[in-house]
Formats: sequence, C-alpha cells, structure tokens
Amino acid sequence: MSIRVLFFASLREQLGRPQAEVAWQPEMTASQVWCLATGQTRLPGNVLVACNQEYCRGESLIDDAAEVAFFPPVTGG
Amino acid sequence: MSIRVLFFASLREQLGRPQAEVAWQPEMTASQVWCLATGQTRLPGNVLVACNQEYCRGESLIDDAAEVAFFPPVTGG
Amino acid sequence: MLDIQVCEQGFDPWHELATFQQHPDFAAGKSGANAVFVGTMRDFNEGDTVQAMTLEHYPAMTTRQLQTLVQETVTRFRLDHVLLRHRVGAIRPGDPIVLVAVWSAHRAAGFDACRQIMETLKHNAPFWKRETLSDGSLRWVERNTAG
Amino acid sequence: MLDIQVCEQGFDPWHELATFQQHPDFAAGKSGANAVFVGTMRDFNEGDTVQAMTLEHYPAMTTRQLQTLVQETVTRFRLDHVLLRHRVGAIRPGDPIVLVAVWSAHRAAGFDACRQIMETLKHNAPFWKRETLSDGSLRWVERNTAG
Repeated sequence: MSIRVLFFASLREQLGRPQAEVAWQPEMTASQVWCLATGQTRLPGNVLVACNQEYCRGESLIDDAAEVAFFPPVTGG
Repeated sequence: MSIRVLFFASLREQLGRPQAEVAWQPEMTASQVWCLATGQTRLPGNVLVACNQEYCRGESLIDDAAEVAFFPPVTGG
Repeated sequence: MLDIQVCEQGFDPWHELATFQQHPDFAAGKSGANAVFVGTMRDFNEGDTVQAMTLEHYPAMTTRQLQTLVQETVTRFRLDHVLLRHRVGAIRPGDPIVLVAVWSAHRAAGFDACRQIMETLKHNAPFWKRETLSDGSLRWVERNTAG
Repeated sequence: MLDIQVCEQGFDPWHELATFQQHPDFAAGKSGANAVFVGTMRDFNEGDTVQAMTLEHYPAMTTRQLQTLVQETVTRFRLDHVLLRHRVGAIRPGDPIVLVAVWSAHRAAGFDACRQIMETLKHNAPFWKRETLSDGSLRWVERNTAG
C-alpha cells in the first residue's frame, strides 16, 4: 500500500520532480511522508501540506492510499 | 434682486409647485427663504437645503441671486 | 481617467465597462484591481411588490456632487480610473440604476474606494425614487437601506 | 446559482457576466446589488517590470477549495448567485486573472461577500504565479499583497 506524494511550484523545481510515492505505514504523519519522499530530516515550516485535497498539518495522520501534497504559500487571485 | 427657490420630490408634490422666487434681503438665511417661499413659519428638521448646488444649513446666509433648493432625504444609488 | 454620466436612458453595465477599457488612456497593465458595483432595481421593497420606479434628480447639483465625491475618492485611494453611471427617469425591475467601477494597483484600495463612492453617493447625491406598487399606487422611497 | 470555473484560456469578464445573467435561473429583479472584482495581471511587481506570467495550480484541490469557499460565503451572506473564474497557464500584462461576482438583495452583504471570497481565495486556493521579468529571468511570486 502506498501514498501518492505531489510537489508544486518552487518546491517542485527545488526537488526536481513533481511527484513521488512512499510506502504507507500505520500511524504515519504528513511530516514523515515528507521525510521519506524527500530524504530530508524535517518538514520546513513554510511548506504547506494537503491530504486528499484538504489542508492538514505536519502532525496529521495519513490514511493508506491518500494523496499528500506539499507546496509553498499560494499566490493566486 | 431675487432668490430662485427649487423644491424636489415629495416636497415639490406637497407644496404643489417645483419652484418659487423670493426677494433678496441683506443677512437673509436659508430658513428665511423657506418661510417666504412657502408661507410656513419654520423650516422642518427633515428638509435638506442646498445653496448654489452645495449643501448648507438653515442658518446659512444666502447671497443675492443665489439658487436655493429644498428637498427630502436623498434615495439614489 | 474619470467618466461620470447621468443617464436618461437605460445602460448595460458590461457594455459600459468594455467600452471604457478600450479608451487609449486606459493602460491595462497598470491596474491590478478593478472593483465594481452595480445596483439594480428590485421587484420588492419594504415588503411590497414594486412594478416600476421613477428616478428624479436635481441636475445641476447631481453633476457637482458626483464630480466632488469621485475626485475625493480618487485622491484618497490613489485610483487609476473611475467609471460612474446613474440612471434617472422611468425604470423597471432588473434595470441597472447605478454603476461604480474603480481601478487601482492593489485590491484593498479598490474595494474600499468602490464602497466609499457608493455610500457617499447614497447619502449625498440628490436623487429620489418613486415606486409604483402592484396596485398602481405611487410611493416615494423615504430612506435608503443601511450600507 | 453558482458557476465556478478554472480557465485554461483567456476570458473576458464582461462577456462572462453578460452570459451568466442571461441564464433562465437568473431573476433580474430579485438582487438589488451586484459586487464584482476583477484581478488583472500588472506589468510591475516588487519594483520590477514583468513581461509575462505563468499560473500553476493543483487542479483537484483547486476545485474543492473554490467550491467550499464559495458555498460558505453564500450561506453566510445569503447570496443569490456567485460567478467565479480563475485563469491558469501563460498570461500577459492586462489579462484578467480572477473574476468574482456576487448578487445579493442589499449592497452591504454584496460588498462583504465579494471581498471575503477574494481574501479566502488568495489565502487558500492552490495557485502559484511565476513571473518572467524584462531580462527574461523567471521568478516565483513568494507572497500576495496584503488585502
């Protein structure tokens, strides 16, 4: 079972790819998804997180087969 | 020498005419113009007054040859 | 660029806006924000059905008041452009009564300025509405809705 | 009536508004107030000349966020209708980026609701702007102007 990970905008460019996939584990948090997907030790404070297209926090628990997205502050409108 | 007096909207209908003319006198106020133009003893509190197309008050002094308008609260927009 | 008109005939707000923006002095890349308000005649007021309305005004004073209030708002909010239309005469439900459009670099000034023009116009501009109710009777509107 | 679309191609706000109001469910005499905001691309930002821009988004989330924020505003301000358009893709100075239009019985609710939709969209909707400066270099916009 796995998590689909998406990166957007400047974050996508910095990481050099638009998406990744990580294996799901019980009690997994969004921060842990970030670490596994990027190889970094912690989720930067200015990175926003969404789980299944809804905003969530780094501590939020992630269900199996979820879509988790990481992106910089939004600048639409 | 005279003052041109205008009435608008419901006030025009109540008074039965759109305008009047009154003789100018030195130190004349807008309230006095009202009294001479309508035959009433005092300017009602809910009547707005403009002198030469600018809002003024009952106590405002009126110059000769001015245009003085009396009207109810405005309801545009 | 300021364009202020009292209209004896009906106007289409979107046509007025499109035409205004085609003017050579309208620099499209300068203003990031365009706030617009259109007031239209409702078919109800104070609990009654309204079938028609007549808008009376004091022409010489209307022109001066609208010019003054627009100019003050332009200065205060550093607006790039203002377009203002106000109907007078006989109108029907759904007809536009007033159009206020302001262009500014940023949105906060645009929202504030558009609203300020509408509030000042409602309080100061010498227009008066008379409604024709469903039974044909006439009634002067005595006050505006709070803004 | 709610009409929300993310546009891959350019749109004309006045044409969108005129078309929306021709819908049979649009009852012209019901709404006395129509507040509109159009955000267009400026040719300057942070002191630099900007010659083009690309708008990226997160399509699945954008749709959900826009639906949610519009629905909440409709409920809170008892709006009659909302029309919302947001561009994505490659745009030029002067091109419309966002159109928010709300219809309500009275103007206070309309002004407040239009502004709330814009602020919530700016803070929550997953769009990102990348500017092309006059020397051809690319720069991500890092934050929005305060509203």
